[in-house]
Amino acid sequence: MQVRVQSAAFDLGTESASFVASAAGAGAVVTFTGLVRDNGGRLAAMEIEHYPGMTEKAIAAIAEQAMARWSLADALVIHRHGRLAVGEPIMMVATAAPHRADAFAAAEFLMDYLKSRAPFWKKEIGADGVDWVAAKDEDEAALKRW
Amino acid sequence: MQVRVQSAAFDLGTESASFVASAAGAGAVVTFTGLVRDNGGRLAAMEIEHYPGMTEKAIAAIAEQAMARWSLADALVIHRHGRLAVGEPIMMVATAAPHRADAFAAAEFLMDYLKSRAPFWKKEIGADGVDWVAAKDEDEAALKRW
Amino acid sequence: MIEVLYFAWVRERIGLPRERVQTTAATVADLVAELSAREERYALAFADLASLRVALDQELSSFDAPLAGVREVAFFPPMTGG
Amino acid sequence: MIEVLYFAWVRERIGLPRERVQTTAATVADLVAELSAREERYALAFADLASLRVALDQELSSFDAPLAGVREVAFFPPMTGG
Repeated sequence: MQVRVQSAAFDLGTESASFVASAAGAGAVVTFTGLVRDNGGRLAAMEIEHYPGMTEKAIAAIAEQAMARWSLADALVIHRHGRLAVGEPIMMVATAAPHRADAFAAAEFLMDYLKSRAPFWKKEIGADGVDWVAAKDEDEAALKRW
Repeated sequence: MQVRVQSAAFDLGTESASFVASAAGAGAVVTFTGLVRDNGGRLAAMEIEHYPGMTEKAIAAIAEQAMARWSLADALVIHRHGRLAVGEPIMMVATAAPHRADAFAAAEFLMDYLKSRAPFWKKEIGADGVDWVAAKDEDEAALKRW
Repeated sequence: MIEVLYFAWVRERIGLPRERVQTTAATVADLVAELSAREERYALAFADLASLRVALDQELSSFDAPLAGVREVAFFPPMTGG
Repeated sequence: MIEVLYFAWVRERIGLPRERVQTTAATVADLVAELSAREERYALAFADLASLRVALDQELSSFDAPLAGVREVAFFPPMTGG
Protein backbone atom coordinates (compact mmCIF):
# COMPACT_ATOMS: atom_id res chain seq x y z
CA MET A 1 0.00 0.00 0.00
CA GLN A 2 1.41 3.37 -1.00
CA VAL A 3 0.09 6.86 -0.15
CA ARG A 4 1.69 10.02 -1.53
CA VAL A 5 0.57 13.60 -0.88
CA GLN A 6 2.59 15.98 -3.01
CA SER A 7 2.57 19.28 -4.88
CA ALA A 8 4.67 17.89 -7.74
CA ALA A 9 2.96 16.70 -10.90
CA PHE A 10 2.89 12.97 -11.60
CA ASP A 11 2.49 11.00 -14.78
CA LEU A 12 -0.38 8.50 -15.00
CA GLY A 13 1.55 6.37 -17.49
CA THR A 14 4.67 6.08 -15.34
CA GLU A 15 2.69 5.44 -12.17
CA SER A 16 0.43 2.86 -13.81
CA ALA A 17 3.37 0.98 -15.31
CA SER A 18 5.26 0.76 -12.04
CA PHE A 19 2.11 -0.17 -10.11
CA VAL A 20 1.38 -3.05 -12.50
CA ALA A 21 5.01 -4.18 -12.36
CA SER A 22 4.83 -4.40 -8.56
CA ALA A 23 1.42 -6.12 -8.56
CA ALA A 24 2.76 -9.38 -9.97
CA GLY A 25 0.30 -12.22 -9.54
CA ALA A 26 -2.77 -9.99 -9.59
CA GLY A 27 -5.15 -10.58 -12.48
CA ALA A 28 -6.92 -7.22 -12.40
CA VAL A 29 -5.67 -3.65 -12.08
CA VAL A 30 -7.99 -0.62 -11.96
CA THR A 31 -6.79 2.98 -12.03
CA PHE A 32 -8.74 6.20 -11.58
CA THR A 33 -7.27 9.58 -12.46
CA GLY A 34 -8.86 12.94 -11.69
CA LEU A 35 -7.91 15.84 -13.96
CA VAL A 36 -8.54 19.58 -13.74
CA ARG A 37 -11.51 20.17 -16.07
CA ASP A 38 -11.71 23.44 -17.95
CA ASN A 39 -15.44 23.93 -17.24
CA GLY A 40 -16.16 25.14 -20.74
CA GLY A 41 -13.08 27.37 -20.87
CA ARG A 42 -13.99 29.39 -17.76
CA LEU A 43 -11.36 27.88 -15.47
CA ALA A 44 -7.78 29.19 -15.42
CA ALA A 45 -6.37 27.09 -12.59
CA MET A 46 -7.26 25.17 -9.47
CA GLU A 47 -5.75 25.63 -6.05
CA ILE A 48 -5.89 22.79 -3.55
CA GLU A 49 -5.41 23.41 0.15
CA HIS A 50 -4.91 20.53 2.55
CA TYR A 51 -4.27 19.79 6.21
CA PRO A 52 -0.68 18.49 6.44
CA GLY A 53 -0.47 15.62 8.87
CA MET A 54 -4.16 14.82 8.92
CA THR A 55 -4.23 14.33 5.15
CA GLU A 56 -1.69 11.48 5.18
CA LYS A 57 -3.35 9.85 8.19
CA ALA A 58 -6.86 10.09 6.73
CA ILE A 59 -5.80 8.63 3.38
CA ALA A 60 -3.81 5.82 5.01
CA ALA A 61 -6.86 4.93 7.13
CA ILE A 62 -9.12 4.87 4.04
CA ALA A 63 -6.64 2.71 2.13
CA GLU A 64 -6.29 0.30 5.06
CA GLN A 65 -10.07 -0.06 5.17
CA ALA A 66 -10.05 -0.93 1.47
CA MET A 67 -7.26 -3.50 1.95
CA ALA A 68 -9.19 -5.09 4.83
CA ARG A 69 -12.50 -5.17 3.03
CA TRP A 70 -11.53 -6.51 -0.39
CA SER A 71 -9.07 -9.13 -1.51
CA LEU A 72 -6.41 -6.73 -2.83
CA ALA A 73 -2.81 -7.40 -3.79
CA ASP A 74 -1.95 -3.68 -3.56
CA ALA A 75 -3.38 -0.16 -3.53
CA LEU A 76 -1.92 3.23 -4.42
CA VAL A 77 -3.18 6.76 -3.70
CA ILE A 78 -1.49 9.90 -4.98
CA HIS A 79 -3.09 13.30 -4.25
CA ARG A 80 -1.66 16.69 -5.14
CA HIS A 81 -2.04 20.07 -3.46
CA GLY A 82 -1.09 23.60 -4.48
CA ARG A 83 -1.79 25.31 -7.79
CA LEU A 84 -2.75 23.12 -10.76
CA ALA A 85 -3.31 24.15 -14.38
CA VAL A 86 -6.26 22.97 -16.51
CA GLY A 87 -5.68 19.44 -17.79
CA GLU A 88 -3.19 18.50 -15.07
CA PRO A 89 -3.77 15.36 -12.99
CA ILE A 90 -5.11 16.11 -9.50
CA MET A 91 -4.94 12.64 -8.04
CA MET A 92 -5.03 8.96 -8.84
CA VAL A 93 -5.87 5.68 -7.16
CA ALA A 94 -4.86 2.22 -8.34
CA THR A 95 -5.97 -1.16 -7.06
CA ALA A 96 -4.69 -4.64 -7.89
CA ALA A 97 -6.68 -7.78 -7.09
CA PRO A 98 -7.05 -11.38 -8.22
CA HIS A 99 -10.54 -10.58 -9.56
CA ARG A 100 -11.99 -7.56 -11.35
CA ALA A 101 -14.99 -7.05 -9.04
CA ASP A 102 -12.70 -6.44 -6.05
CA ALA A 103 -10.40 -4.12 -7.98
CA PHE A 104 -13.34 -2.02 -9.22
CA ALA A 105 -15.18 -1.91 -5.87
CA ALA A 106 -12.06 -0.92 -3.93
CA ALA A 107 -11.17 1.84 -6.43
CA GLU A 108 -14.70 3.30 -6.23
CA PHE A 109 -14.67 3.07 -2.44
CA LEU A 110 -11.32 4.88 -2.27
CA MET A 111 -12.62 7.62 -4.57
CA ASP A 112 -15.87 8.08 -2.62
CA TYR A 113 -13.96 8.43 0.65
CA LEU A 114 -11.25 10.69 -0.75
CA LYS A 115 -13.95 13.03 -2.10
CA SER A 116 -15.61 13.63 1.26
CA ARG A 117 -13.30 12.40 4.03
CA ALA A 118 -9.77 13.45 3.09
CA PRO A 119 -8.99 17.04 4.18
CA PHE A 120 -8.58 18.76 0.82
CA TRP A 121 -10.36 21.92 -0.32
CA LYS A 122 -10.48 22.99 -3.94
CA LYS A 123 -10.60 26.59 -5.10
CA GLU A 124 -11.39 27.44 -8.70
CA ILE A 125 -9.58 30.39 -10.21
CA GLY A 126 -11.51 31.46 -13.26
CA ALA A 127 -12.60 34.21 -15.57
CA ASP A 128 -15.64 34.81 -13.35
CA GLY A 129 -13.58 35.12 -10.16
CA VAL A 130 -12.30 32.87 -7.43
CA ASP A 131 -14.54 30.35 -5.67
CA TRP A 132 -14.22 27.51 -3.20
CA VAL A 133 -15.75 24.37 -4.68
CA ALA A 134 -18.81 23.39 -2.65
CA ALA A 135 -19.14 19.81 -1.45
CA LYS A 136 -21.85 17.97 -3.37
CA ASP A 137 -24.75 16.21 -1.67
CA GLU A 138 -24.30 13.34 -4.12
CA ASP A 139 -20.70 12.82 -2.93
CA GLU A 140 -21.85 12.56 0.68
CA ALA A 141 -24.68 10.25 -0.42
CA ALA A 142 -22.19 8.05 -2.32
CA LEU A 143 -20.65 6.99 1.02
CA LYS A 144 -23.90 5.32 2.06
CA ARG A 145 -23.44 2.46 -0.37
CA TRP A 146 -20.38 1.11 1.48
CA MET B 1 -13.47 5.53 -29.55
CA GLN B 2 -10.65 3.13 -30.31
CA VAL B 3 -10.76 -0.68 -30.57
CA ARG B 4 -7.61 -2.76 -31.14
CA VAL B 5 -7.42 -6.55 -31.42
CA GLN B 6 -3.81 -7.64 -31.63
CA SER B 7 -1.33 -10.38 -30.77
CA ALA B 8 1.41 -7.87 -29.90
CA ALA B 9 2.02 -6.94 -26.27
CA PHE B 10 1.04 -3.45 -25.15
CA ASP B 11 2.22 -1.30 -22.28
CA LEU B 12 -0.40 -0.06 -19.80
CA GLY B 13 1.72 3.00 -18.98
CA THR B 14 2.13 4.10 -22.59
CA GLU B 15 -1.51 3.43 -23.46
CA SER B 16 -2.81 5.21 -20.34
CA ALA B 17 -0.63 8.25 -20.94
CA SER B 18 -1.72 8.65 -24.55
CA PHE B 19 -5.39 8.03 -23.67
CA VAL B 20 -5.31 10.76 -21.01
CA ALA B 21 -3.51 13.13 -23.38
CA SER B 22 -6.28 12.69 -25.97
CA ALA B 23 -9.09 12.97 -23.40
CA ALA B 24 -8.53 16.69 -22.77
CA GLY B 25 -11.45 18.27 -20.97
CA ALA B 26 -12.51 15.07 -19.20
CA GLY B 27 -12.28 15.17 -15.43
CA ALA B 28 -12.20 11.44 -14.81
CA VAL B 29 -10.29 8.60 -16.44
CA VAL B 30 -10.70 4.94 -15.43
CA THR B 31 -8.55 2.10 -16.74
CA PHE B 32 -8.86 -1.63 -16.26
CA THR B 33 -6.08 -4.04 -17.16
CA GLY B 34 -6.36 -7.82 -17.15
CA LEU B 35 -3.12 -9.76 -16.62
CA VAL B 36 -2.28 -13.45 -16.93
CA ARG B 37 -2.36 -14.74 -13.34
CA ASP B 38 0.02 -17.50 -12.36
CA ASN B 39 -2.66 -19.45 -10.43
CA GLY B 40 -0.29 -20.32 -7.62
CA GLY B 41 2.58 -21.16 -9.95
CA ARG B 42 0.66 -23.84 -11.87
CA LEU B 43 0.21 -21.82 -15.07
CA ALA B 44 2.93 -21.70 -17.72
CA ALA B 45 1.14 -19.68 -20.39
CA MET B 46 -2.25 -18.74 -21.75
CA GLU B 47 -3.43 -19.12 -25.32
CA ILE B 48 -6.27 -16.97 -26.57
CA GLU B 49 -8.24 -17.92 -29.66
CA HIS B 50 -10.62 -15.46 -31.28
CA TYR B 51 -12.96 -15.10 -34.24
CA PRO B 52 -11.33 -12.61 -36.63
CA GLY B 53 -13.92 -10.27 -38.07
CA MET B 54 -16.59 -10.94 -35.48
CA THR B 55 -14.26 -9.93 -32.63
CA GLU B 56 -13.73 -6.40 -33.91
CA LYS B 57 -17.44 -5.98 -34.72
CA ALA B 58 -18.60 -7.30 -31.34
CA ILE B 59 -16.21 -5.05 -29.40
CA ALA B 60 -17.10 -1.99 -31.48
CA ALA B 61 -20.81 -2.66 -30.82
CA ILE B 62 -20.17 -2.98 -27.07
CA ALA B 63 -18.11 0.22 -27.01
CA GLU B 64 -20.78 2.10 -28.99
CA GLN B 65 -23.40 0.98 -26.47
CA ALA B 66 -21.21 2.37 -23.67
CA MET B 67 -20.72 5.69 -25.50
CA ALA B 68 -24.50 5.99 -26.02
CA ARG B 69 -25.41 5.07 -22.47
CA TRP B 70 -22.97 7.20 -20.46
CA SER B 71 -21.64 10.68 -20.92
CA LEU B 72 -18.16 9.70 -22.13
CA ALA B 73 -15.48 11.82 -23.76
CA ASP B 74 -13.70 8.71 -25.08
CA ALA B 75 -13.30 4.96 -24.69
CA LEU B 76 -10.51 2.53 -25.57
CA VAL B 77 -10.47 -1.27 -25.77
CA ILE B 78 -7.34 -3.32 -26.49
CA HIS B 79 -7.58 -7.13 -26.46
CA ARG B 80 -4.82 -9.55 -27.31
CA HIS B 81 -4.92 -13.05 -28.81
CA GLY B 82 -2.29 -15.76 -29.25
CA ARG B 83 0.14 -17.08 -26.66
CA LEU B 84 0.71 -14.97 -23.54
CA ALA B 85 3.19 -15.56 -20.72
CA VAL B 86 2.31 -15.25 -17.01
CA GLY B 87 2.23 -11.62 -15.92
CA GLU B 88 1.61 -10.25 -19.42
CA PRO B 89 -1.33 -7.91 -20.02
CA ILE B 90 -4.26 -9.64 -21.76
CA MET B 91 -6.43 -6.63 -22.39
CA MET B 92 -7.35 -3.18 -21.18
CA VAL B 93 -10.24 -0.78 -21.30
CA ALA B 94 -10.10 2.94 -20.59
CA THR B 95 -12.95 5.42 -20.25
CA ALA B 96 -12.87 9.22 -19.97
CA ALA B 97 -15.84 11.22 -18.72
CA PRO B 98 -16.67 14.54 -17.11
CA HIS B 99 -17.67 12.71 -13.89
CA ARG B 100 -16.27 9.69 -12.12
CA ALA B 101 -19.54 7.74 -11.82
CA ASP B 102 -19.88 7.58 -15.62
CA ALA B 103 -16.23 6.61 -16.13
CA PHE B 104 -16.48 3.77 -13.58
CA ALA B 105 -19.86 2.47 -14.76
CA ALA B 106 -18.82 2.44 -18.42
CA ALA B 107 -15.54 0.63 -17.65
CA GLU B 108 -17.36 -2.05 -15.64
CA PHE B 109 -20.00 -2.42 -18.35
CA LEU B 110 -17.30 -2.85 -21.02
CA MET B 111 -15.56 -5.48 -18.90
CA ASP B 112 -18.74 -7.42 -18.20
CA TYR B 113 -19.63 -7.52 -21.89
CA LEU B 114 -16.11 -8.36 -23.07
CA LYS B 115 -16.05 -11.30 -20.64
CA SER B 116 -19.14 -13.01 -22.05
CA ARG B 117 -20.00 -11.43 -25.40
CA ALA B 118 -16.73 -10.92 -27.27
CA PRO B 119 -15.62 -14.06 -29.16
CA PHE B 120 -12.45 -14.96 -27.27
CA TRP B 121 -11.63 -18.35 -25.74
CA LYS B 122 -8.86 -18.82 -23.23
CA LYS B 123 -6.80 -21.97 -22.86
CA GLU B 124 -4.54 -22.49 -19.87
CA ILE B 125 -1.27 -24.27 -20.46
CA GLY B 126 -0.04 -25.48 -17.12
CA ALA B 127 1.87 -28.09 -15.16
CA ASP B 128 -1.35 -30.13 -14.81
CA GLY B 129 -2.08 -30.11 -18.54
CA VAL B 130 -3.96 -27.99 -21.02
CA ASP B 131 -7.50 -26.79 -20.40
CA TRP B 132 -10.03 -24.48 -21.95
CA VAL B 133 -11.18 -21.95 -19.35
CA ALA B 134 -14.87 -22.51 -18.58
CA ALA B 135 -17.23 -19.55 -18.67
CA LYS B 136 -18.35 -18.58 -15.16
CA ASP B 137 -21.98 -18.33 -14.15
CA GLU B 138 -21.10 -15.16 -12.24
CA ASP B 139 -19.83 -13.53 -15.45
CA GLU B 140 -23.10 -14.28 -17.23
CA ALA B 141 -25.01 -13.05 -14.16
CA ALA B 142 -22.99 -9.82 -14.13
CA LEU B 143 -24.66 -8.79 -17.41
CA LYS B 144 -28.04 -8.64 -15.72
CA ARG B 145 -27.20 -5.46 -13.82
CA TRP B 146 -26.99 -3.37 -17.01
CA MET C 1 -23.19 -23.63 -49.73
CA ILE C 2 -22.55 -22.31 -46.27
CA GLU C 3 -19.23 -21.58 -44.53
CA VAL C 4 -19.16 -23.33 -41.13
CA LEU C 5 -16.58 -22.29 -38.51
CA TYR C 6 -15.59 -24.03 -35.29
CA PHE C 7 -13.72 -22.49 -32.34
CA ALA C 8 -12.00 -23.64 -29.15
CA TRP C 9 -12.90 -27.19 -28.04
CA VAL C 10 -15.55 -27.48 -30.76
CA ARG C 11 -12.79 -27.00 -33.33
CA GLU C 12 -10.58 -29.52 -31.50
CA ARG C 13 -13.32 -32.18 -31.28
CA ILE C 14 -14.32 -31.83 -34.92
CA GLY C 15 -10.70 -31.49 -36.00
CA LEU C 16 -11.30 -28.62 -38.39
CA PRO C 17 -11.32 -24.83 -38.04
CA ARG C 18 -13.79 -24.37 -40.92
CA GLU C 19 -15.43 -26.13 -43.85
CA ARG C 20 -17.90 -25.48 -46.64
CA VAL C 21 -21.13 -27.36 -46.21
CA GLN C 22 -23.76 -28.15 -48.85
CA THR C 23 -27.04 -28.10 -46.98
CA THR C 24 -30.73 -27.46 -47.31
CA ALA C 25 -31.19 -27.16 -43.53
CA ALA C 26 -33.88 -24.63 -42.65
CA THR C 27 -32.57 -23.75 -39.19
CA VAL C 28 -29.35 -23.93 -37.18
CA ALA C 29 -30.79 -26.91 -35.28
CA ASP C 30 -31.40 -28.71 -38.61
CA LEU C 31 -27.80 -28.08 -39.64
CA VAL C 32 -26.56 -29.42 -36.27
CA ALA C 33 -28.66 -32.57 -36.82
CA GLU C 34 -27.24 -33.04 -40.33
CA LEU C 35 -23.64 -32.61 -39.13
CA SER C 36 -24.16 -34.86 -36.09
CA ALA C 37 -25.47 -37.63 -38.36
CA ARG C 38 -22.26 -37.48 -40.45
CA GLU C 39 -19.68 -38.79 -38.02
CA GLU C 40 -19.05 -39.53 -34.36
CA ARG C 41 -16.75 -36.50 -33.88
CA TYR C 42 -19.57 -34.15 -34.93
CA ALA C 43 -22.08 -35.96 -32.72
CA LEU C 44 -19.66 -35.60 -29.79
CA ALA C 45 -19.04 -31.90 -30.42
CA PHE C 46 -22.76 -31.17 -30.65
CA ALA C 47 -23.84 -33.53 -27.83
CA ASP C 48 -24.79 -30.74 -25.41
CA LEU C 49 -26.25 -27.72 -27.16
CA ALA C 50 -26.65 -25.89 -23.83
CA SER C 51 -22.86 -25.64 -23.68
CA LEU C 52 -22.63 -24.21 -27.19
CA ARG C 53 -23.21 -20.84 -28.78
CA VAL C 54 -23.83 -20.00 -32.42
CA ALA C 55 -23.18 -16.91 -34.52
CA LEU C 56 -24.79 -16.24 -37.91
CA ASP C 57 -22.80 -13.94 -40.17
CA GLN C 58 -20.79 -12.89 -37.11
CA GLU C 59 -23.77 -12.00 -34.92
CA LEU C 60 -24.73 -14.08 -31.87
CA SER C 61 -27.92 -16.02 -32.63
CA SER C 62 -29.86 -19.06 -31.44
CA PHE C 63 -30.31 -22.67 -32.53
CA ASP C 64 -33.86 -22.11 -33.74
CA ALA C 65 -32.84 -19.25 -36.04
CA PRO C 66 -33.50 -19.74 -39.81
CA LEU C 67 -30.51 -20.17 -42.15
CA ALA C 68 -32.05 -18.50 -45.19
CA GLY C 69 -29.56 -16.01 -46.64
CA VAL C 70 -26.87 -16.85 -44.10
CA ARG C 71 -23.33 -17.23 -45.51
CA GLU C 72 -21.33 -17.96 -42.34
CA VAL C 73 -22.26 -20.08 -39.30
CA ALA C 74 -19.91 -20.39 -36.33
CA PHE C 75 -20.15 -22.84 -33.42
CA PHE C 76 -18.21 -22.30 -30.19
CA PRO C 77 -18.37 -22.66 -26.40
CA PRO C 78 -19.44 -19.72 -24.18
CA MET C 79 -16.94 -16.90 -24.63
CA THR C 80 -14.22 -16.19 -22.08
CA GLY C 81 -12.82 -12.78 -23.01
CA GLY C 82 -11.59 -10.02 -20.75
CA MET D 1 -3.55 26.14 25.60
CA ILE D 2 -4.99 24.64 22.47
CA GLU D 3 -3.79 24.95 18.87
CA VAL D 4 -6.68 26.05 16.62
CA LEU D 5 -6.40 25.67 12.83
CA TYR D 6 -8.61 27.11 10.10
CA PHE D 7 -8.82 25.94 6.48
CA ALA D 8 -10.31 27.14 3.19
CA TRP D 9 -12.97 29.87 3.54
CA VAL D 10 -12.95 29.57 7.34
CA ARG D 11 -9.27 30.57 7.25
CA GLU D 12 -10.04 33.40 4.83
CA ARG D 13 -12.92 34.78 6.92
CA ILE D 14 -10.99 34.66 10.17
CA GLY D 15 -7.84 35.90 8.48
CA LEU D 16 -5.52 33.40 10.16
CA PRO D 17 -4.36 29.86 9.34
CA ARG D 18 -3.80 29.00 13.03
CA GLU D 19 -3.54 30.44 16.51
CA ARG D 20 -2.97 29.34 20.08
CA VAL D 21 -6.04 29.80 22.23
CA GLN D 22 -6.22 29.94 26.03
CA THR D 23 -9.54 28.37 26.88
CA THR D 24 -11.44 26.44 29.52
CA ALA D 25 -14.16 25.39 27.05
CA ALA D 26 -15.49 21.94 27.84
CA THR D 27 -16.66 21.08 24.32
CA VAL D 28 -16.03 22.16 20.74
CA ALA D 29 -19.36 24.03 20.78
CA ASP D 30 -18.20 25.97 23.87
CA LEU D 31 -14.96 26.90 22.08
CA VAL D 32 -16.94 28.06 19.04
CA ALA D 33 -19.12 30.23 21.32
CA GLU D 34 -16.03 31.75 22.97
CA LEU D 35 -14.37 32.53 19.62
CA SER D 36 -17.60 33.90 18.12
CA ALA D 37 -17.95 36.28 21.06
CA ARG D 38 -14.46 37.70 20.39
CA GLU D 39 -14.94 39.48 17.11
CA GLU D 40 -17.29 39.81 14.15
CA ARG D 41 -15.01 37.83 11.78
CA TYR D 42 -15.21 34.79 14.08
CA ALA D 43 -18.97 35.16 14.47
CA LEU D 44 -19.26 35.26 10.66
CA ALA D 45 -17.04 32.25 10.12
CA PHE D 46 -18.99 30.21 12.67
CA ALA D 47 -22.46 31.51 11.76
CA ASP D 48 -23.65 28.23 10.23
CA LEU D 49 -22.24 25.18 11.99
CA ALA D 50 -24.05 22.84 9.59
CA SER D 51 -21.65 24.03 6.88
CA LEU D 52 -18.59 23.36 9.05
CA ARG D 53 -16.61 20.31 10.07
CA VAL D 54 -14.25 19.89 13.00
CA ALA D 55 -11.24 17.64 13.59
CA LEU D 56 -9.74 16.97 17.03
CA ASP D 57 -6.09 15.97 16.96
CA GLN D 58 -6.49 15.28 13.22
CA GLU D 59 -9.51 12.99 13.51
CA LEU D 60 -12.96 14.06 12.28
CA SER D 61 -15.20 14.75 15.26
CA SER D 62 -18.38 16.61 16.18
CA PHE D 63 -19.30 19.91 17.82
CA ASP D 64 -20.54 18.26 21.01
CA ALA D 65 -17.24 16.40 21.57
CA PRO D 66 -15.31 17.19 24.79
CA LEU D 67 -12.00 19.07 24.53
CA ALA D 68 -10.31 17.44 27.53
CA GLY D 69 -6.80 16.34 26.49
CA VAL D 70 -7.13 17.70 22.96
CA ARG D 71 -4.09 19.61 21.65
CA GLU D 72 -5.22 20.54 18.15
CA VAL D 73 -8.66 21.63 16.91
CA ALA D 74 -9.27 22.33 13.21
CA PHE D 75 -12.31 24.01 11.65
CA PHE D 76 -13.05 23.74 7.95
CA PRO D 77 -15.84 23.42 5.37
CA PRO D 78 -16.89 19.99 4.04
CA MET D 79 -13.94 18.43 2.24
CA THR D 80 -13.66 18.41 -1.55
CA GLY D 81 -10.87 15.98 -2.33
CA GLY D 82 -10.56 13.54 -5.19
